[in-house]
Amino acid sequence: MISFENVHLRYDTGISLRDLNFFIDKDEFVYLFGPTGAGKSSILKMIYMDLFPNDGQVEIFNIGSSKVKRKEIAHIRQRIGMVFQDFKLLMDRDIYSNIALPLELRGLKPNEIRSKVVRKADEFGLRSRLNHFPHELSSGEQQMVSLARAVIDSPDILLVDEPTAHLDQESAAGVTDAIWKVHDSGTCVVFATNKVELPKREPARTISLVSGEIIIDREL
Amino acid sequence: MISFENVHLRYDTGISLRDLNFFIDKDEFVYLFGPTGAGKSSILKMIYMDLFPNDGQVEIFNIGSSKVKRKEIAHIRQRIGMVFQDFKLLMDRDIYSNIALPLELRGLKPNEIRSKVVRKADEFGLRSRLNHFPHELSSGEQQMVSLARAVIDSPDILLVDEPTAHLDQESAAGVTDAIWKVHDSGTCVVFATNKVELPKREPARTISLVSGEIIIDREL
Amino acid sequence: MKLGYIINEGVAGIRRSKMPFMNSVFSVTIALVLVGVGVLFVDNGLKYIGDLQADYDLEIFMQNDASSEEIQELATIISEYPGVIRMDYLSKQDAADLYSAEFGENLLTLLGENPLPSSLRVTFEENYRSSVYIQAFLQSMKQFETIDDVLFQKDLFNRIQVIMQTIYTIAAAAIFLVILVTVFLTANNLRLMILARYEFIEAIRLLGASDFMIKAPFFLEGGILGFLGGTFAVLIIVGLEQALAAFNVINLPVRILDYPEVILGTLLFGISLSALGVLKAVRRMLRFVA
Amino acid sequence: MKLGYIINEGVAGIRRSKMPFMNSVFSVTIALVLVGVGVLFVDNGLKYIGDLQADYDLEIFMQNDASSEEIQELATIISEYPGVIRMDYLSKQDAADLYSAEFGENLLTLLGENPLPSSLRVTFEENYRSSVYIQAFLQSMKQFETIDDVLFQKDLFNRIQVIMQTIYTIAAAAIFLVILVTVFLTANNLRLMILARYEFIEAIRLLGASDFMIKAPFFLEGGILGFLGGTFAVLIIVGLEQALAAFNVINLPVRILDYPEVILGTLLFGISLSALGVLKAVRRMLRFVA
Ligand SMILES: Nc1ncnc2c1ncn2[C@@H]1O[C@H](COP(=O)(O)OP(=O)(O)OP(=O)(O)O)[C@@H](O)[C@H]1O
Ligand SMILES: Nc1ncnc2c1ncn2[C@@H]1O[C@H](COP(=O)(O)OP(=O)(O)OP(=O)(O)O)[C@@H](O)[C@H]1O
Ligand SMILES: [Mg+2]
Ligand SMILES: [Mg+2]
Repeated sequence: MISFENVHLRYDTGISLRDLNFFIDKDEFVYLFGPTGAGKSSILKMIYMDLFPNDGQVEIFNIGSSKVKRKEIAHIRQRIGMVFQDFKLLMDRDIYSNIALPLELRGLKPNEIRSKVVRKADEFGLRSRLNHFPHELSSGEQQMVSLARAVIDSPDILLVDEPTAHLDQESAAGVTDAIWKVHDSGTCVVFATNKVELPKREPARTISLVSGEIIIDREL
Repeated sequence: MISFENVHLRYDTGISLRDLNFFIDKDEFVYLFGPTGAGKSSILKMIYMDLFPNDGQVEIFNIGSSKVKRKEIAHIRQRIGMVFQDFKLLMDRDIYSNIALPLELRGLKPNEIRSKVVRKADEFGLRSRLNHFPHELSSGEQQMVSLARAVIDSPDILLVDEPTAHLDQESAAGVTDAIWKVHDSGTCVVFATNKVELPKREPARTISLVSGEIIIDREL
Repeated sequence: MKLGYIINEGVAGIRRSKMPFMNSVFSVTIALVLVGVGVLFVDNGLKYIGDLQADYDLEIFMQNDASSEEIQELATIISEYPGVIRMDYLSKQDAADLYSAEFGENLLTLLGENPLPSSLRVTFEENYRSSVYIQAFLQSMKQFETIDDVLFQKDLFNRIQVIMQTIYTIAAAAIFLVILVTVFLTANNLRLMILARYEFIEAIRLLGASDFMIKAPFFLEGGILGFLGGTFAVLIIVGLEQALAAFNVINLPVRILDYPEVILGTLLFGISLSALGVLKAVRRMLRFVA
Repeated sequence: MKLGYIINEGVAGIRRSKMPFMNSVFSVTIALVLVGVGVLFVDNGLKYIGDLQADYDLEIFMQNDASSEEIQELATIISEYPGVIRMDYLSKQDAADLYSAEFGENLLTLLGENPLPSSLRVTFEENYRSSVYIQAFLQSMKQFETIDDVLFQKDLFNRIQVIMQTIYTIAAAAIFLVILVTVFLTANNLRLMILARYEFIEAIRLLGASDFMIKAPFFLEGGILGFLGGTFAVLIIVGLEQALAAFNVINLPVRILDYPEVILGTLLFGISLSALGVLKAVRRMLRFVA
């Protein structure tokens, strides 16, 4: 499903990710663990092909990064749900439209969209906020919306980048539970975090990064 | 220094903060603790007068929110350092200029500015990143820059909103240490967080909020 | 089904960024109004001067003793001469009346007889109005004995010709400039409008929208924008014409309402200008974010 | 010291957002070029038509037997008549030469004698050029016996008068419209430029910048913008004039380079338009974020 082969990524600043090799299967749950600046977000960006390696090859759904076409990138992303570290919510539309967006892009019928969105909003405790705008939500609440949007279209892969950064313990536990549930329903999950408690509490395969290099790749 | 008297804040969404009463002295360190959506950021906004109460009075440096003039707000803010939850870094200037901005606004001499910025960058491990742009930094690194900018002008009050959200344990410890040091040098600090570990590890007066109301106000 | 999204999004885009959208609409309106007013200005100016020139083309004075059959015969010949578009006959009486009207004195009571000759005023079609052609015509008139004199104000004629050409040239240059400029300004405005949607484009691209799905709503929005701009432009031009007429400043001989194809052209130009301008801006933005 | 910040920031602002800045510069340039070309167009057009009218004002034909003293005397009287700006004497010989030149036949060899009278061409100052005033002049000329006939093409005269007024009116309206429109477009462009700095303004406001510290660099930036726009505009207009001259299309009687005050005015208009436009946009933005 996701394969990194001898991947090197060099930024203009001189910072680089080196010799990344790993394979993630269809039904896996993988933590991407490392301190700030280790390269977690960079790896996620390569997975949804917003960033391409300078060397080596990233393969997603068996499509290689070196020969992927622009159109295919759109298709790949439609099968990936993504919780961005900075949410990337659309400030000029309400929570409902934000969550509905992936479904609208897929061309679902309005009433189908409505029932799915409402169901998901209930699940994430956002039902009463559907008509509000992102700036009317606290950071933690925005993070919830971002997660709801990521999973609304039942993606094959779910990428989450520090999804609990702005959440209190209780909400964070709720969100990680929700992500585990998504995984249980058959979705491959890559979960970037710098909090060592998470892999400790809910153990799973953990790829540990330190300044751009993988130092451990096993269950913690 | 900071005084809230019978403060009520009502948002259009129906959400509100009710009957806030507290006083923070010149040399205090106060945690603002509460789950996501409790109202921490809203209180900080009222302190730097970006938001005004619907009822009651907020007084900062003995200037009341009900009769403050536009000019005075600018002066008040010049004496407050602020780490925003979403950083609010300027994307089109490099880290150096971002950190230097408050000094430039005060009209310091260029070489004075340079020495101060470099010293602070050293302190926060940002020395090698001064010529980079915010988008070239990881979220955690951006959070560090935001903090460096907040304290560069030795403010009388330091407001920090979830300053460790995107930091790993080690960096987070470094940052909280740095904030404590700022406090020790005589600055009043208000520290908003949803992490109960923080007040537990470094005890201080803690104002606990739940859905817009203060439930506890004492050292935890 | 995706058509639903495109239409929804295109219309919603307008609602969500009313200010930049209306800015762009006005920009298009202004572009089209400037072009339209320019064209009408030149058209009307030329027509005026052309009319003036036509009046002064050529006057043929008959011998005082020419019989009405002779005049009739000559009139037929002249009116069949190639390029002659109009011919007016002024009888001796007409001439005397004109004189009275102009100078306030009655010639007949003054002199007891009418010394003024009857005359034919000849107007040439625009394409034939060159002084060489008219001189050839004069040459061929020499054979008629019934003609006493011919008045062709060659000097004035040429002068008007020069004015017309000058106005043509300058006005054409000015209009060309204005079109260039307004198209540029409008394109700019559309680009800034799209720039303001940077976050939106960036976000839905990351959510897996194909280039087509990103562009299509904007294209639609551009089309609506152009249609509105064009409609406003036509209304404003008509309004200006009405205002000029109402204040009796001048009675325009050429009006936009008489030319449905001009109205249609204005609309189509507005629509394509906007839709393509928006498309180009989005394409550039996509190259940038990719 | 804060002056340093304002200047730095004003210049840096340009560097940081080159595209919107250059957009705005071009927008100002275009505004000023349109205004300038419009003014020159009208000025030149009116001068042309005025010249034409001046030539056709009035021609006074002398009796064939008028002595040169009599003519001299009359000439003095006429040239002292209020409003007469020019008077040209055409001797019998001049008239014959003109005839030959125009019709290619030598009158003297044809007839043996010169039937053409000598004449005086009288031109009135622009302010006196009304047909009522000229008719009064004609009346007072009646007393001179040496005058045989007076040619005043009242009809043509009035017609040219109308054309001039029409062009004046339409052109003034058009130029006014163009100025309005370009000022509006430019203000818009500046607003969008400021809109693009939303994050910056929001951020430094939160860092404690006073309104003055926020506005001042933008004001400076606006001034620079306007100065550049004005300079480009003057260069373009001069270029256009040169081009017209080079291609021999027409020789403009009125040129911008002859009027340093117009150049200065253009620059000042550009600078104040931009600086105030930017200031207004920032002020609006501040009201919005506050
Ligand atoms: N566009 C870029 N240009 C240059 N350097 C970059 C860029 N993006 C990231 N970097 C650098 O690459 C390194 C890895 O960044 P990345 O964002 O992947 O870290 P991260 O593990 O997600 O950190 P965090 O936990 O703070 O989000 C960092 O040192 C960062 O400064
Ligand atoms: N501009 C606004 N309009 C309407 N409601 C708002 C607005 N800003 C915040 N709120 C609501 O007020 C409540 C408190 O928000 P606030 O941002 O202060 O919470 P917080 O304690 O900072 O939460 P977090 O830890 O998630 O940042 C939330 O429920 C939020 O949705
Ligand atoms: Mg990251
Ligand atoms: Mg908050």
